[in-house]
Amino acid sequence: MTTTTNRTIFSAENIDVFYGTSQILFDVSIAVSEGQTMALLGRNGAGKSTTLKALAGLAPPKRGKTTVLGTEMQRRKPHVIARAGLGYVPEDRQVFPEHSVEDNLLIAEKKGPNGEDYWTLARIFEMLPMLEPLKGRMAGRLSGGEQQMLTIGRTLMGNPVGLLLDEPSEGLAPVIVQQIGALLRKLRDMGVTVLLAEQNMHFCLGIASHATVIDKGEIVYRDTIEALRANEDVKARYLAL
Amino acid sequence: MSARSSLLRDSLIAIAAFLVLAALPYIFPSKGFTDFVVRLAAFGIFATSLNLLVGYSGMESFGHGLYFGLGCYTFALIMQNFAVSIPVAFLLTIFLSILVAVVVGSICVNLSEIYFAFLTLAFQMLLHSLIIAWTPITGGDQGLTGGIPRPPFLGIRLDNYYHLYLFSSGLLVVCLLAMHHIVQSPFGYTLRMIRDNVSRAPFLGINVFRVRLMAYVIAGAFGAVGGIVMSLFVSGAFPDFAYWTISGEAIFMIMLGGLTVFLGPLVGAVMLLLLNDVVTKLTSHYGIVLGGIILLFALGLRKGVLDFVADMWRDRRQATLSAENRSEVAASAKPAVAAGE
Amino acid sequence: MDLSALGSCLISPSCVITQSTSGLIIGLLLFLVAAGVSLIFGVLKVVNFAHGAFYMLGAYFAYSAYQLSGSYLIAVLAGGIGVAIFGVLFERLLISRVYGSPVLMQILVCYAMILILDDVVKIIWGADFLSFGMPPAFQQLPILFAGGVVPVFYLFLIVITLIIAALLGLLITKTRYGKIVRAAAVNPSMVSALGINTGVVYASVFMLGGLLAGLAGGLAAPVRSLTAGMGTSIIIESFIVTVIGGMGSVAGALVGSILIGLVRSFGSIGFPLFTEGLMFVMMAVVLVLKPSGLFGKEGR
Amino acid sequence: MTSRNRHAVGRRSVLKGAGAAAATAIAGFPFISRAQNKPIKAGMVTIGSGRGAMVGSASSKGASWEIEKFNAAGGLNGRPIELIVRDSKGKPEESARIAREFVNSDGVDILFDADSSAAAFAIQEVAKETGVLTVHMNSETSSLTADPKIRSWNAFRSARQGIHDSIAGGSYAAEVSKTKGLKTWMGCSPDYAYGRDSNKLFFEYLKHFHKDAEVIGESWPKLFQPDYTEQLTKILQTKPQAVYTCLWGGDLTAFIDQSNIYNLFAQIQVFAINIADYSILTAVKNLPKGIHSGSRYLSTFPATKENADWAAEYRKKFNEHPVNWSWENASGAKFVTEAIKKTNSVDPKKLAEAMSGMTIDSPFGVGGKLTLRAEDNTLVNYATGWGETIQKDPYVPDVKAVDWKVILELEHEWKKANKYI
Amino acid sequence: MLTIENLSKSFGGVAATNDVSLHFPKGSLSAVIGPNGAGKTTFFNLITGAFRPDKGRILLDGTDIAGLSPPEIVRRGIGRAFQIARIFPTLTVHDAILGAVQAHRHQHTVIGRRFPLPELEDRAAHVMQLAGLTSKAKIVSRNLSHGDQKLLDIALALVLEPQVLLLDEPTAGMGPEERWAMIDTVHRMWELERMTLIFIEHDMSIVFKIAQSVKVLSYGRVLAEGTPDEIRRHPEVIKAYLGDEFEAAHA
Repeated sequence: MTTTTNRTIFSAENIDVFYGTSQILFDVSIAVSEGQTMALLGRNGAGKSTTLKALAGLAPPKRGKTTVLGTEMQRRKPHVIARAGLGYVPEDRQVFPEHSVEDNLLIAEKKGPNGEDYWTLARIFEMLPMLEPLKGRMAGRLSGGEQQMLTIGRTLMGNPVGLLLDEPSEGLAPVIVQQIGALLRKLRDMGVTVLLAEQNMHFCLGIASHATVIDKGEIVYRDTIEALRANEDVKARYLAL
Repeated sequence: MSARSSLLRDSLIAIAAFLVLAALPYIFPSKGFTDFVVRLAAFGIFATSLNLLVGYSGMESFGHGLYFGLGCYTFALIMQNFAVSIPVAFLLTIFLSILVAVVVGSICVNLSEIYFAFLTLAFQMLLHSLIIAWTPITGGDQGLTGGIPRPPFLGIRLDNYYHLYLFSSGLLVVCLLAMHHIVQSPFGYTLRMIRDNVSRAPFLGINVFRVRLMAYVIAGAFGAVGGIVMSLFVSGAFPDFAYWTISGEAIFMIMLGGLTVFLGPLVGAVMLLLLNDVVTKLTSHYGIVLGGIILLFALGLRKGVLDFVADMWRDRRQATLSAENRSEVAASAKPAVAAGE
Repeated sequence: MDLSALGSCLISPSCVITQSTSGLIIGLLLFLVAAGVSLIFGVLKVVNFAHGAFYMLGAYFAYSAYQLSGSYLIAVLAGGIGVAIFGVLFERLLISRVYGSPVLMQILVCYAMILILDDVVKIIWGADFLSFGMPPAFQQLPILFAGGVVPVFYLFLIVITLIIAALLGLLITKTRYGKIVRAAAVNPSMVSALGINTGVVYASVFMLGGLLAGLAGGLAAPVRSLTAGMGTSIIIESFIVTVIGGMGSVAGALVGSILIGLVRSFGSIGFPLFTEGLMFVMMAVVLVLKPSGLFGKEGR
Repeated sequence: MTSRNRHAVGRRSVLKGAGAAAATAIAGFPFISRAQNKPIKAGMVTIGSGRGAMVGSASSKGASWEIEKFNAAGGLNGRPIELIVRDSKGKPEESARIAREFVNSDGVDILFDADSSAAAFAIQEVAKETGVLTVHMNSETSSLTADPKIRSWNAFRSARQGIHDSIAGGSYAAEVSKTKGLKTWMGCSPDYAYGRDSNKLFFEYLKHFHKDAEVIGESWPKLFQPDYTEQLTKILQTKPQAVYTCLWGGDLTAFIDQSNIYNLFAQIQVFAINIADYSILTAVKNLPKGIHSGSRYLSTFPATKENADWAAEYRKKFNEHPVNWSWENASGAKFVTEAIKKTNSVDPKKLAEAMSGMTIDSPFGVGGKLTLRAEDNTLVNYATGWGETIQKDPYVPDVKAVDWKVILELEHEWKKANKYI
Repeated sequence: MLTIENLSKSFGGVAATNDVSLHFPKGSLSAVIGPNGAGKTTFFNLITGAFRPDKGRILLDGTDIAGLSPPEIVRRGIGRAFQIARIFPTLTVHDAILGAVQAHRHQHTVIGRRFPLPELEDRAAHVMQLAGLTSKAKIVSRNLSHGDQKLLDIALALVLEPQVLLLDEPTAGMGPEERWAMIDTVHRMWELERMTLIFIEHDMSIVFKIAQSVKVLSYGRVLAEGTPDEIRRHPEVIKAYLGDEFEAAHA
């Protein structure tokens, strides 16, 4: 099982995020500790993606702070945050379509913030064996599921200490979603710290230990995922499942 | 739709504007002023016509100078070589410009962004090469010299500077009125739709090619009017009027003045012409001063002057609108009824 | 038009050799400038109208370095490195402030830069044209080859520009830097999220473009007269080249440049009064047949 | 210094070189600037930026120095001439605009056109319309004054003229051809009005004087073309015995530099009308020996003390060699100041009347005299000749002067042939 | 009535649509499902003329429309909305819909009059009402919420009074609540206007809830078609697309 300590790997504290003049996040706080897989659940437009983007530096908060390994990051550019150890996997995959699978991975190659160099091309292919025979293929020619695997692998190449995953199951056929689930379980078992944004609570059930529910830009619920599963009221009000 | 002006209101404004322009020389009795307004008419019509493409249709033409040059040369050549009246030469010039625009437009308008820009530029430079090479007709690089004859018509004597001033101001006002009417017509809104989302328009039954071609031809015809005014001002025609720099100047006028507001290009024309005249007068380091001022505008505002003003106003209005809408929705929100399971 | 002259040239080996080398030399120098234009457009989507002014600066930097050092090598390096630094400054201080603005706003900034640089050159180096002078090493008689005439200096230029082109090709396709640059062209925010500083990537692309243009200016200086405004004609040709080759494609820029060089050199025999027009005709034909250029990717 | 002088200096203090010189010319003599004596205003339209910037720099120096002398001698009853220089950026329409602005807004008394030939025609229209006294100081295009439809009573030319140069060049080239046995010729001139006219007329008069000459090819580089390789290789392919070119300025230096690496000058006799000008002679690093050139401006031709002194003083004053534009503009300004002195007025009609047919003492004339010919308001009797280059000063040691009688005779026939008379 | 016969289209040698034959009766409501890359969107693109088919026929009421341009096909009565809402960002909801109405009524190249043409306002109002956008008429489209943008996209297609309406993932990117609201709206439109409605959807609960008939595409071919119940049990569909877990979850 996972080794969860109380050490916070990354966090957001009381952040407000705006797109233009409209406020998307209201006083959002979330902290993920070492080895933990946290699900961030909510409906579409609830603010899940924005929370992840704020943590990754792609949607800088107007107020509040974000941290990675205790260092404040709210004013930092995305690449600084990535180098501090926070890896981001976007929801719409965003592979580099005209680069080969191998090049997609190599571009992202870097050591972790403390010199971690666990993830190599070989280890990625070991974990994602379906990618190895495709390594010379242009990423744009991969299927949606393969692309999703590739983006996760690509982010891992940067040896992050924490991982932000934005709806990895979105838009994929059920069979592929099952494969993604298996991959995430594997990562969890390796002790990777993950914040997983999802609409689909069922998908998170076997993966995440804790759940945070966001609605209309505000955090409305925090507990273990098992507790959430049992809480029909929260599910009905905020997840409507 | 209170914000939308009617043709009647526009016409009244136009008449008022013309009367003011007609009276101005009595207040500023300087030929320098009338000269300025005549040039402003040429560039104002030209830049606004380009903005029909750039601002309203999303077609960034780098080669609009083709029509300025064509208008200028055609009009001057007709007046020099045939004993026709000015209105006849005017109409013939517009007619020829339309013909050329139909041909060139048919080839260009289907191309996407940057390629459209460069192909239009190529056609303009072809005209320029032609003007330079076809010396016996065009005078080559010397330009058309010897002056343009100006037989009086309808009591208008264009060899008189005040008459030329009135004529140019009148054309400016009429052309702006006509172009404003066009952008406010159903056709004008079709242009906006194509500009906003060219891939959606065909699925609404819009023949994008045809609409774009119409816009291109209309802009070309008005561009030629700008050229005609310029040929009357310099009493000739020069290859520079068909060179890429003339398109560049129109683009800079649009960018300085603003492309989402109808009068933006005119304001930009005033700015660029004034800057040019003042800077040329004050310093021999024209480039540094003008370049510096342009940089200040481009980096300071990052949009045209009128765009800047309009955006501030628009943002505020939309913010209120969406706020109102949000509270409306919130008030009428029913508990979520899940239709499934 | 003189098609018979063109025909008799094409069957004479001496004429073909002479005109081909002249076409190559025009084309390859042009390539150094056009490659930068294409690269900058490909990665930053900026139509860098100021690139001709970069080339001019390269020539002037080289001129001054040659005056001081007497070494052509130092002069060319000074041109390249000087403009590379200038390119970075231009990107960081000016162009980076209009990323995300309409293309035309960026062009406005470039245009302002051209105005300023032409004036600055006039102030520093004077209004008169300057002549660099042929470095002594190249003051030799041209080589005769199958009746064709090939100047030693041009042979040198052809070789050196081809080497630069090859290095550039390797840099873009084979190195990690090149892969990052190409990735940043497609999806800069993703590149940034992977821990790569896109600001540095952008600045480096301007540096590379500046280096190439500066080298071109320095290399060409012995055979071109230096005046303020000398960048204008080369920028127009560079745009023709990039459009023909496909905006953003370095390989396309190479093919396009050589094509333009050959059109010019053989065109001056067949169409002496319309060589300029010929380039625009070629550009129009390519755009009509293949709107994205020879090596361009089909845009939607 | 009086307040008005400060004003005058302040407004134009940014003008470089010539402008500054003109300003000091006024400011240097405060005692003559009486308040009731407004300065005479002269507006100069010229090219101050881009590739033509050197035109403005040399032209304004030539004219301003002459004006300075006039002002130093007391001006017109104490009224100095104030020279205002503005940059047309090489655009004819801008030239026309500035000329109109000079007349309409600045109220200049005299218009100096030191712009390109194309601009000269545009300015000529302004001259006709406004009736201001105008001197074209740079345009060499013959029709500007030869064509009665274009000519105007109030506009003069103080520059050399294409037809004169072509006749001179043709007769000289014919002489050389006869001695060296040159039969096959080629032209390589810039593809614009001046280049085409000059090329055509040169060969016309070459054949006139030497019936065996044959033109076997032509190549037309663009104005300001950076690279002449394609033209050079074409010349090498065509293999003529001699080449005529009327390239000028930076284009000519690039052409010479590029010709050098093809070793062109060793194989072919080159007749380049515009080399013998210090701007070229001093700029080209490896000037080949034995190029035939027309005289543009040389301190050794005419070989008089006046001319040599003028050049030496000019160098001292501006720290650079005088060029063709320098003497043309100095002459233009001199004619105007002489006319002002003579008529004691700045009335354009009186001035024009005085200038028409006027002869002045000048270091640049044959026998020390220059004349503005009355019949067409253009300059004649200026020193013109041809010679062969050597690699260092005096660059063209032996200039053969061309006889003006021959020039004028053939010019007359040319005018008739063109139905100008 | 829409009938597809042997429709094929390849890109660079890869068949995106491979010999597809399908029939959609007049007034029917069908879903097209299939794994990513199955060729669903390509199939729509072929029907609407965005791509030209390599081979095959597309019969609308018996007339072959294959190879016609999108505007021509639209004018024959096939309307379409997109997976990612394609709207006109700077126009207000009202102006965009009115613009679509004037295009539909062949008034879009009128220059002599002013926008908006009063005689078209009724139709625009009706469509806004139908799509539930009336209260948002004056909002500039780019300021709309994601769901409203998708509604506007569908409304633009509705303007055309289509006989056949193609909706590409009308609920993509929506939360469950929004999803069902959207499906309600779509269903209501279908009931009111009685066009032939074909939609692509990933959410099987929606598909099985409202579709009369389901077509399953896989690797460009028709894998299966039938009623929701038939498809749910179809062994090949389960293997290729739905997966075992689906059956378990929906058992």
